[in-house]
Amino acid sequence: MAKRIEVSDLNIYYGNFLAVEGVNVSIEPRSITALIGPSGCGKSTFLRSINRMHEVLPGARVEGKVVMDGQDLYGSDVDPVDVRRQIGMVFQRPNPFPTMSIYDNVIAGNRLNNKRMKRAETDELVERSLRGANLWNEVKDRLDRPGSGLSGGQQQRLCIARAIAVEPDVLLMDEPCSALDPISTLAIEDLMTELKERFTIVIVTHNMQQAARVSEQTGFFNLNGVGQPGRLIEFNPTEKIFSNPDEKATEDYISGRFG
Amino acid sequence: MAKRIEVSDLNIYYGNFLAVEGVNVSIEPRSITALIGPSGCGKSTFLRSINRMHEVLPGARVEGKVVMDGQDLYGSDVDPVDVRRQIGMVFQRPNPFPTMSIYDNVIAGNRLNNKRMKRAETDELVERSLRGANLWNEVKDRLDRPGSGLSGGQQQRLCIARAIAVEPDVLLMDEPCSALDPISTLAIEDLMTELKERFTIVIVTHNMQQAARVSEQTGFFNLNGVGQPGRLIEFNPTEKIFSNPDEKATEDYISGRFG
Amino acid sequence: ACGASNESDDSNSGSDGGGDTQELSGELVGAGASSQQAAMEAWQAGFEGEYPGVRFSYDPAGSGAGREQFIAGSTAFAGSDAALDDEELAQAQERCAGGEVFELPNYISPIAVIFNLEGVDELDLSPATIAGIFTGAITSWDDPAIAADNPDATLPGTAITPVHRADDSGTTDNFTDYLFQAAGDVWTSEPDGEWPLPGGEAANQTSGMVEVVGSVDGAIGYADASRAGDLGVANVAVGESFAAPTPEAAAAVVENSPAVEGRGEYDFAIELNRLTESADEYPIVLVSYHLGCITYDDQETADNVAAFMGYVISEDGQAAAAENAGNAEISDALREQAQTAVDAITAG
Amino acid sequence: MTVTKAPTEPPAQQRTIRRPGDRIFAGAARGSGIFILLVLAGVAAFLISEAIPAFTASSEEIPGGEGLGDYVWPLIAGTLLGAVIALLVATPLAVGIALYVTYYAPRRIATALGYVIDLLAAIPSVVYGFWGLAVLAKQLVPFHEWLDDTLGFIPFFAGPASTTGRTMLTVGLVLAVMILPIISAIAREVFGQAPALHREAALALGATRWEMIRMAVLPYGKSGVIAGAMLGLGRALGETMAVAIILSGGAGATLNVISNSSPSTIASNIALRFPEATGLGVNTLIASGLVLFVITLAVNMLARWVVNRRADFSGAN
Amino acid sequence: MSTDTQAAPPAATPQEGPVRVQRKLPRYAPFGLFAGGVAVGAALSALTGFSVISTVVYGVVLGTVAVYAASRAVEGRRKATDRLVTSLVTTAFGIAMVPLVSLVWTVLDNGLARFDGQFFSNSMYRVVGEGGGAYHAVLGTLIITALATAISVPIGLMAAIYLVEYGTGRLKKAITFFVDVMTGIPSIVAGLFAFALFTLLFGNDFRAGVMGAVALSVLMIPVVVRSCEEVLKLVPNELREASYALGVPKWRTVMKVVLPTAVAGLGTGITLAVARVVGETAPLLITVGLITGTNLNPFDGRMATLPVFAYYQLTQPGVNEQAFLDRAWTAALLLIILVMALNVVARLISRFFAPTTGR
Ligand SMILES: Nc1ncnc2c1ncn2[C@@H]1O[C@H](COP(=O)(O)OP(=O)(O)OP(=O)(O)O)[C@@H](O)[C@H]1O
Ligand SMILES: Nc1ncnc2c1ncn2[C@@H]1O[C@H](COP(=O)(O)OP(=O)(O)OP(=O)(O)O)[C@@H](O)[C@H]1O
Ligand SMILES: [Mg+2]
Ligand SMILES: [Mg+2]
Ligand SMILES: O=P([O-])([O-])[O-]
Repeated sequence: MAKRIEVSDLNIYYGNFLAVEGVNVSIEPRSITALIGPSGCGKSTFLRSINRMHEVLPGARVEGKVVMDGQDLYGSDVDPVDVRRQIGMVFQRPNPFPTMSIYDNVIAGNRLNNKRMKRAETDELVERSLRGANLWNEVKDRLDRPGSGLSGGQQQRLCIARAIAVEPDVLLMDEPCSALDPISTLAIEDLMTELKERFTIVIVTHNMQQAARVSEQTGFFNLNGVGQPGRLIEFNPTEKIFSNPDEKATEDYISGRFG
Repeated sequence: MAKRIEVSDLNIYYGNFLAVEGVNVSIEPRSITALIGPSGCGKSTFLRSINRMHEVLPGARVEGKVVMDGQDLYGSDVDPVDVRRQIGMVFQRPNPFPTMSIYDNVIAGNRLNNKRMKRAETDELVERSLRGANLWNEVKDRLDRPGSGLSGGQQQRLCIARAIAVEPDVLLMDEPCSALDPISTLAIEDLMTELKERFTIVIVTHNMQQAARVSEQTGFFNLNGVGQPGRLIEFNPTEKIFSNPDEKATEDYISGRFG
Repeated sequence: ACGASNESDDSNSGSDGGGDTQELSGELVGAGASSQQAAMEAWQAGFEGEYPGVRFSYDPAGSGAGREQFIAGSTAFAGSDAALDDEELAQAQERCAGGEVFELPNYISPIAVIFNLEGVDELDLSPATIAGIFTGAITSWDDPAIAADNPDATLPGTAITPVHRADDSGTTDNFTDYLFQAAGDVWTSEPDGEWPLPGGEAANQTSGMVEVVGSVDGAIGYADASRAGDLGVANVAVGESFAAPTPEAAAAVVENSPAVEGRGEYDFAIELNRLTESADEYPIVLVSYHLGCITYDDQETADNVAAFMGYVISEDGQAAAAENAGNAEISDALREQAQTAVDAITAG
Repeated sequence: MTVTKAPTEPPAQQRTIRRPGDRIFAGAARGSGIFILLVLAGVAAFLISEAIPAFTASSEEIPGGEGLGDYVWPLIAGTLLGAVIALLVATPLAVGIALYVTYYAPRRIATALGYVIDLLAAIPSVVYGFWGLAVLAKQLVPFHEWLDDTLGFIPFFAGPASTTGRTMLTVGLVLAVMILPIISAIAREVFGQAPALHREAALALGATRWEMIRMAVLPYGKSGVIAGAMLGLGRALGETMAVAIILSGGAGATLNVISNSSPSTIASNIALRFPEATGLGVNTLIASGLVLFVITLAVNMLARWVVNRRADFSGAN
Repeated sequence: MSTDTQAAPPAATPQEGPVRVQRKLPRYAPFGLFAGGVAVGAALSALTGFSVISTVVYGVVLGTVAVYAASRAVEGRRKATDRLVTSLVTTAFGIAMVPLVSLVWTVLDNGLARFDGQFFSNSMYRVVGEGGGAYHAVLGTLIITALATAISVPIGLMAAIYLVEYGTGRLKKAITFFVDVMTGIPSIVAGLFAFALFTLLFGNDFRAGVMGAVALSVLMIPVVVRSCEEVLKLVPNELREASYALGVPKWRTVMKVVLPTAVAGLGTGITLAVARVVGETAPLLITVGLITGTNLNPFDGRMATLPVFAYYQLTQPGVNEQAFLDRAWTAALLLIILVMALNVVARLISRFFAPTTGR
C-alpha cells in the first residue's frame, strides 16, 4: 500500500513569513527518503506539510500541490483527517499522551477513532508495535503505567510504536532517533528498512551517516540567509548525494563534517 | 575556576525506585567528561543529581556523596541554589522561557544575580553568548521576539547560550546536540573545547563519535535488566574506552554500532 | 415514596382535633407582606389541617410585590402592610372581574421602640423625644428631653446610636407615620416605607435591627414587639400617661380607628388613630391586610379563598397566629365585620 | 491559540472540508458561544426595556425626588468602593495562597490545603451576611477607630468611625473573603500547570524558589490570575445578600469607608427595595441594575486593554 | 541599592568549600526570629491596649521584617527576598484561614443543634414553631442545582472549547469579553430576568423550579466558561498534534485527548461554579419562592430551597425564635456539607482520569 508522493511548487507560510519556497520533488513508494540540511532551513516545516499537519497552526498555510497517487492532498474535496490517517508522523519531541497508560498510548490511534477491537487483537497489536519500536522488553511489565514516566528515549520509541500501530501508508519521521542511543537507533533503522517493503518513509535527520545508511533518496534543504525561505537545493539518490553531489552547497555541507 | 567533582557511592531514587546505583567517579577539572550508555540507564538521572536538580522532582532523593573541591554538595549547610548557580545545565529538551524575548532569555540567569547591568554590558554579553552558541546570525534581527518561535535546534542553542551566559564553573549538558544539525553541532563542540580551558564539562551523548571527538574521559552506564538500577560500568580515558575497554559490556556496546 | 415523613397523607390529616376535614381541592396561592410570615405559618398549618386537599402557598415576597402579583392575577390573594391606594384599587377591581375587593386587617402587631442601654430597663418616651432621637437632635442619653420624660431614672451619658431599617418596610412606614402625626414640628418628613432621612445606622430586616440594637450600648430602634426579646422596650406617651406595646393595646387602637372613607362595602381599610389619648391604646401599630376579590373567575378559587379567610379570622386561627407570631388577636367586632366579606365571596 | 497575528490573507483552512462529526461538534461549540451572547443580549434587552420608564420619567417621580442621576450616583460609588476594596485585598492574598499551595506547602498536605480554601466558596452568601454582621463587624470596631485616629487625614478614613463596624470597609473585607476562593482556585490550577521544563530551566540557572516562580510560574499563570480576578470582581460587584445584611447603607456618595453612613451598593439596594417597590420604583431599581451592567462592561474593557498590551508573550503553548 | 547588592560579596565566603556558600541562617533561626517578632508585637499591642487582632497584625509584620532583615544581613539580598516571599505566602494562607475557621465555627456552633434525623426526614408541612426539617429544601436545592448544572456545564464547557480550540476573530473576542461582563450580573438581576422571561413565555402565574435553575445558569455559565477556558489553554499543543497526526478528527481529539488531560482543572472549575450558585438566595427568592411541603417536579409549582429556607428562618422567625434560628443555621451547615461532598466527588472523578505527571 505504499504511495508515491509528488510535490510541485510548494510554498509554505507561517502567516506572512514564507518559510519554505518552491519545492518540487517526487518521493518514491517503498523507499526511504532522507531530508537533511542545517537547522531552521524548513525540513520540519516541509515534512509537516506533507500530511497537512502544518495547517493546524494558526495562520499557517501552503501554496502548491502535494499529490499522492494522483490525488491532490490539498484538493478541496480532501479531508485532512483522512490524509493524516494514511500518512503517519513521529515528532522531533516525544509527545506521549499523559493521561494514557503505555498500552493505551500504543493503540491510541485506534482507540481515539473508536475502532472496536478484541482484547486479544489489541494485545497482539501492542506487543507487535512495541517490539517494532524496540521497547517491548523495557516496558512489558508496566504496560499499565503512564507513558510520561519513561526516559526521553523510551518516550520517543513509544511514539514510534504508536505511529506504526495504525499502519499508515506513509510514515513521516522528524528526527526520530535524535534522542535515542545507538542500539535503539539501530533497531529503528532496521525497522525502517523492514517497513519500507510496504510503506513509504520520509525521515528528517541531522545524522548524515544515518541518511547514508538507510535512505535511497536524499534531499538537501538550505537557506541563503536569515529571513530567507528555505529551498530544496538538491534531490538525488543517496549514493550520488554523498559521493558526487550536483551542487556545491551540498558538497560543502556534507563534507563540512560527518554526523 | 574549574572544579573537580568526586562522586562516591551515589544511589539515586525516584520514590522507592532505585534508578542508579553505587556510582563512584572522579571528574577532572578543565576537561570534558562524556557519559554514554543505552536509553533508560540513568545518564540523565545521574547528571541531574550532580547539580541537585534531581531533588526538584517529587519523591526523588539521593544517597551518597557528591564532593566538589572538598565540599559535599549534599551537605546540610549547602543551599542547592548556590550549587546550581555554579553548576549550569543544558537539558535534553530545549526549554527557553516562552514569556521572555530571546534577549531576555539569554541574560535570564545574569539578571538574577545582578539586577542592574548596564545596557551596553548586557548587549555585549548577549552577543557573546549567542555567538558562542552559534545562534547570533540567525536571531540578531529579532532579539525582542519570543524565544518560543524558533526551530527546535535554534531553541536548543538558545538554551546553551543562556547557560554559558552565567559562566558557571561546571557545565552539565544532557544530549545538547541531539536536535542540532552538523554545523551547529560542530560549533557547540568547538565551544566546549574552548570552554574546558576554564570550566569542567560533563556531557551525556548518544553520539559516540562526539564522545570520542571531544571528551577526555568517558563513563559507560548500563543496566542489567528492566527494573534494575543503572550502574556506571566503566570509567576511563576516552581513548582507552574506545580502543581497549576494560569491560566486555562496554566493548559490546561500542562496537555494536557507531553513532 | 419520596415524601417527607411528616407529609404522608394518612398519618397527619385532620389529626389535630378538627375532626371533620372538608372536601376542597386545588390550589391557593398568596403572596405579599413578610411581616405576617410567622402568623401565616400558623394559618397555613391550621388551614392545611382542615383542608388537606388544597395546595397552599404564601410567598413572603413583600407587600409591594404581593399587591402587584395580585393585581396581575398571578395570586388569589395578597398580604400587604398598607391598604391599596386609589390607583391600585381601580386596577384591583378590574382584576376581580370588575367587582369588589376585600381588604381585611387580619394581622395586627404593635411596633416597639427598642433600646439597649446599660443600667436602664424602663424608659418612657414622648413622641417628640423619639423624633428628636431619630432626627439626630438628641445625641446623648442624659439629654434633658429624655430626663424630662423619665424623672425618676438615672440616665448615663452614653451616646445614642439610632438605628433605622435599611430596607423598604411596612414597619418603617408605620413608625414614620406615627412620628409625622404625633411629634409635631420635630418630625417633618412624610411617612414612607423607606427611611426618609439621610445617613445614620441602617439595618436590614427586623432581625438585623434587633441584632444591631442588641450589640451596641446606647442603641435605639424600632421593631415588631414580639421580636424585642431581651432588649429594653420603651413606653410611649399617650395623652398624659405612657403605654406599653402590648397586643391588647394594639388591638384596641385598631378597633377604635376610623375606616378609610369612600371604599367598597367589603373594604375595611382603616385610618389608624395615632393621636389616641386613651391609656389602653398603643399608637405605633402595624396592620397587615389580606386583599382579595369578592368575585373570582372560578368556583374552586372562590371556595378556597373563602375557606382560608374564614379560618384566619376564626378564633382558632387568630389564637394560633398569636401563639406563633406574638401579634394581637383581632377583636370580635373586626371578626364580625370580616365575616361579612368572607360570606360574600363567590365565583362568577 | 493566541489571536495575535491574524493572517492578512485568507487562511488555508477555508479550503478544508470538515467531517460531519467535526462540523457538528464545532457547530455546537460555536453555537454555545453564540447562545451565551444571546442570553446576555436577553438580559440587556430586559434591563433596557424595564429601565426606559425610569429614564423618561420626570425627576420628582423617581424615589428620592431628585432624579435618576442623584438616585444612582451614590449607589455607583458604593458598588465600586466595595468591589475595589475586595479586589485589592483578595487578589494578592489569593495569589499568595495559590503559590503556597502549589509550591510552598509540604507536598503531602498541599492538595488538602487547597480544598480547605475552596470551602470558602461553599458558604452561602446569607451566612456571610450574618457572620459579617454578628462576628466580623464587631471585631473590626477597634480597627476602625485606629484607622480614624492614625490615618484620618486620608479621605477614605475620615471618620467618624462606626460604632458597629457595619461599614464599607467591613463589606469590602467580607467580599474579599467571598471572592478569595474563586481567584485562588483558578490561580492554583494555572500555577500548578506551569511546565516543569521551564521551572527546571529556572532552577538550573541558580534561581531561588521565588525567582523560579517569578521567571517560570507567574508569567505563565498571569492570564489565569487575571481571569480569576475578573470572575471575583464580577462577584464582588454583583453580590447581593451579604452586602444587604451587613452594610449600614443608604447615605450619599462618599469616599469614607469607615463611617456608619455609607452609600448602598446597586445590587443590595435592589434587594432591599424590590419587595416593596411598585410602578416606577421597580423601573428605577432595574435602571440601576442596567447601570451596574454598564459598569461591569467598562471595567472589563479596561482590564482587557491592560492585559492585551503584552499578549505576544502569553505563556500558553 | 544597586551598588552594594552587586553579586555575592566574596567577603561573605567562609570555609574552604568551592561553592561560595554564603553564611547561612541556622535552620531554626527564621522560626525563632519570627516568634520573637510576634512577641514584640504582642508587647507593643499590649502597650496600645491589647487586642487579638492587633497582636496578630503587629506580630506578623514584625516577625516578617525580623526574618527579612536578618537574612538580608547574613545571607544577602536574593536569599532574603526568597525568605520574605516565603513568609508572605505562608501568611497569606494563614490570613485566609482566619475567616474560614471563624465562619465554619459559627456555622457549626449554631448549626449542630438541629443536625438530627428529623431535620433530614421532615419538611415544614404543617409545622408551627419547633420541629420540622429541611427535607423539602434539600431536595429542592439538589434538583434546582442539578438542573442549573445540566444547563450551564454543557453550554459553558462547549463555549470554552470554542474559545480555545475553534475561536477566531471577532466572535471569539466578543464571547471572551461578554462572558467577563456576564460575571458582573448581580444575582438578583439574574432572578428578575428569569422571572420576566418565564412570565413572557408562560404567563403571569407560572412558577416552577426551572425558573430558578435558569436564573442560576445565568450566574453559573460565565464561571464555567472562564475557569474551563483557562484550564483548556494549558493543555500542550504537542498533544493535540500527536492526536491529529494519528488521523484523529479534531472533535475526537478534543473529547478524548484535550478534555481528559484537563479533567482535574475542569472539575475544579465546575465545582467552583456550582459552589458559586448553590448558596444564592436572591434569585431564588424571586423565582421559586418558598413552600412548606415537598415538590419534586421542577416544571410545575414553587419549590423550597436551602438558602431561601435559611433566609426566611433567619429573618422572619416567630415567637419561638431559637427554633427558627437553629433551623436556619443547620440549613447553612447542610449547604456547606453539600458543596464539600461535591468537591470530593469532583476530586474522585479527576483522580480517576488525571494524568500521572512525570518528566
Ligand atoms: N510556529 C512557527 N511560527 C513561525 N515561524 C516558525 C514556526 N516554526 C518554525 N518557524 C520558522 O520556520 C523556519 C523553519 O523552521 P523548521 O522548524 O522547519 O526548521 P528545521 O529545518 O526543522 O530546523 P531544525 O533542524 O532545527 O529542527 C525557521 O526559520 C523557524 O524559525
Ligand atoms: N520522573 C521519573 N519518575 C520515575 N522514574 C523515572 C523518572 N524519570 C526517569 N525515570 C526512570 O529512571 C530510569 C533512568 O532514566 P533516565 O532518564 O535517567 O535515562 P537516560 O539514561 O537519560 O535515558 P535516555 O538516553 O533515553 O535519555 C528509567 O528507567 C526511567 O524510566
Ligand atoms: Mg525541525
Ligand atoms: Mg536522558
Ligand atoms: O414587616 P416588614 O415589612 O417591616 O419587614
